[in-house]
Amino acid sequence: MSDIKKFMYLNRRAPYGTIYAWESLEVVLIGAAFDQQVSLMFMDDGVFQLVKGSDTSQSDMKNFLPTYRTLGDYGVRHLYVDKASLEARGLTTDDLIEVAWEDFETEEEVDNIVEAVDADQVVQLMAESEVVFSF
Amino acid sequence: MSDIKKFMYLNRRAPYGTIYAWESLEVVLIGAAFDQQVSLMFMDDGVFQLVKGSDTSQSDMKNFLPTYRTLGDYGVRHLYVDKASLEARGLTTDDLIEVAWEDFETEEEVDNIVEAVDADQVVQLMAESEVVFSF
Amino acid sequence: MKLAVQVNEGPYQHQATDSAYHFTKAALEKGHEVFRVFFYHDGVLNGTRLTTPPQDDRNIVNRWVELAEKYDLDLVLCVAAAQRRGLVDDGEAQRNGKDATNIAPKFRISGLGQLIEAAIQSDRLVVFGD
Amino acid sequence: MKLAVQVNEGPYQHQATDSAYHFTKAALEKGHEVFRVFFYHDGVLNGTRLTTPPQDDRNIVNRWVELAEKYDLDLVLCVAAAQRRGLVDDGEAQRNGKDATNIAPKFRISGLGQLIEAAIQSDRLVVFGD
Amino acid sequence: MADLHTVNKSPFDKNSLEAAIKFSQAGSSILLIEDGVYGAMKGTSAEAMVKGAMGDKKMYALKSDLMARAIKDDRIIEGVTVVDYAGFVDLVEANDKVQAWL
Amino acid sequence: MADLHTVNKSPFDKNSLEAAIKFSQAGSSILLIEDGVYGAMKGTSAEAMVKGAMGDKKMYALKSDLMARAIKDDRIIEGVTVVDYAGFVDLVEANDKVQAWL
Repeated sequence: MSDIKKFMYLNRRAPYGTIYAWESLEVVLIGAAFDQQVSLMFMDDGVFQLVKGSDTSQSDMKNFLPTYRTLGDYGVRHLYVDKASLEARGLTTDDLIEVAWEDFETEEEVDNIVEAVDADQVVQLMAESEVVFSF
Repeated sequence: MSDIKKFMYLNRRAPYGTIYAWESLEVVLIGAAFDQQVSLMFMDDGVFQLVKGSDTSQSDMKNFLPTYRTLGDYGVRHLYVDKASLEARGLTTDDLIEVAWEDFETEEEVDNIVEAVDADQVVQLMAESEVVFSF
Repeated sequence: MKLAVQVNEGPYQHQATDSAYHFTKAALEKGHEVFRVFFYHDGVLNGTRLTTPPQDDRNIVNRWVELAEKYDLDLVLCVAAAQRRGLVDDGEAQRNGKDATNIAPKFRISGLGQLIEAAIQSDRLVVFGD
Repeated sequence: MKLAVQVNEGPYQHQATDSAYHFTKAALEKGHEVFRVFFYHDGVLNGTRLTTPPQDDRNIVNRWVELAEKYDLDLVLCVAAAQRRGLVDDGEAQRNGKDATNIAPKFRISGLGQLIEAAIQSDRLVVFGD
Repeated sequence: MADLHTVNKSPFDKNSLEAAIKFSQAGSSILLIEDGVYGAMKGTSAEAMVKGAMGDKKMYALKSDLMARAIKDDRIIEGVTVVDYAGFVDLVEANDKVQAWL
Repeated sequence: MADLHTVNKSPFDKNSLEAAIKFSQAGSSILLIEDGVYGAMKGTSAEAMVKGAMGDKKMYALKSDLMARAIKDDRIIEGVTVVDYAGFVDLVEANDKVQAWL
């Protein structure tokens, strides 16, 4: 058995109302040290985690939106967003942050690894994953 | 200001999956010592709290259904159940426990203080309450 | 106006305790009286002195303690909820044979009657939860 | 089969920890290996020795301890989650200047890497939460 | 007689806002806090319900929670009043009681 | 390749069961636990969805959680298989991975 597994982090909750979004992100950051093949899936209220322009200055809570932007540097290859979840919330990918990715060895670059996917793709992507972390 | 207030306990969650139903019941029992005018409202998954026939023998959890049956002895005057919530769950009042009530001073008796109410009645009953405890 | 505040969730996991804190603070700053803050369910976990949140995050327990010191707030943890969840003061430690306590200063452990009393004595009960 | 189990909620408030316990126990009784039970978020509250549940209720913490004793289970509390919520062992008490500990026997506090490692080393990860 | 109803759940996650609207009297005030503020957003599948409620109820949303969730002024449904915690306290005082829809 | 999807939420409270059905492959198994077992009840507003899913997916429900919630055998949708915790473990083993819909 190879030690490289396909990890998927499944995010279905809004940020701030509960801590799951933030503590899920912490797993992803720590997980980077383990060199797995990592993608994140955002659906239902989880899509709100990626909306641009969060300002916690009057909430006394840590704003962790900037941390998502660094995920490309932590070995995350894909941030998938469920299209239907975006639409129900009146959002488009223009409302979401962009996350850049670069392979430091091959110098391959991708401007934005945030991608909206339809239901069939979600099914396929989940089925292909070997471990799903749910928060 | 009178010290007798109209209390309503609002129960909207299923039993066992979370502790709210049980800890809400504990407030009602303790509250009996304070001689307020008390009613309970069950709606959404809260209506499941009153369904007959709960058996926790294989769950290692305390079965607190019998405690609801004693509420009449704790000064609770009404257990209201939202009709639409029952219907969505395929339930009728026949599926629910009965709770008897007796006034020890006047010997007035009521066989069953569990009553299904429609939306207009719920609005009215809530509006008439002076304190609402939400769990 | 005299207020009673009920908190049903623990620190960090849900925002309920943040909302309760900011609401209570705003009420006090406006000159209202807060008769009691009652911590029920996981809410009792607000009363532990053993948390060490990250340096760049808020310290939820200490915020309550400081508010209580400034305004002489009554912060009450429900005893039954505290026993289930391991919140212990000196009296509880003695009664239940525990070798340590973890309650923060300014908090006290008492019965559910304190919630009912607060609801009766106050003009408004405001509940924060999940 | 080698299993990793993740528990996201504390005792009593949510049934998640009951489900995790009964599942883990059943797996062990069937002869499967449980590589690790990892407690995250409020799940770390399963590891306090200070609870005193009602006499007629289950003792969630002790159940874990007994299962760990019987099967030499590895029960790990996430350190960051534990710090936020006031779960403390001797090392944490010393590092963070706390005057008491509350961790139960058989539990240990460690980093999130232990969850990733468990997911890599095990055939299945099973998550229980709210 | 008028009451204040607080809603702290996203309308896409749970029916708390729907229930608050259904079971509150005409003249009531509904305050959206925490994840509840998503109910104040324009263009969502919940917008029609919220607009409908504003026929006979007043709708409020908490400023700091809107800001944390990146809901700018131009995305808030017209007629929803934005308040801070001091405004929350005033609403509690102005109404006869407070009912939380958790 | 087949997966086990666990659902622990009431279908009347949250969309977890709906999402598990929507996003699981044909041939998957869905196990209802905790408040999720309400999804196994006959005659509810969720019944049609569950029956529809059983066209190409297998549906299971945990016995002890059904019992605690007073869902007797005659109220369980036909085709739903009742399992105990040992059966839960077997399902985990029989499938390639487990995905929790919380």
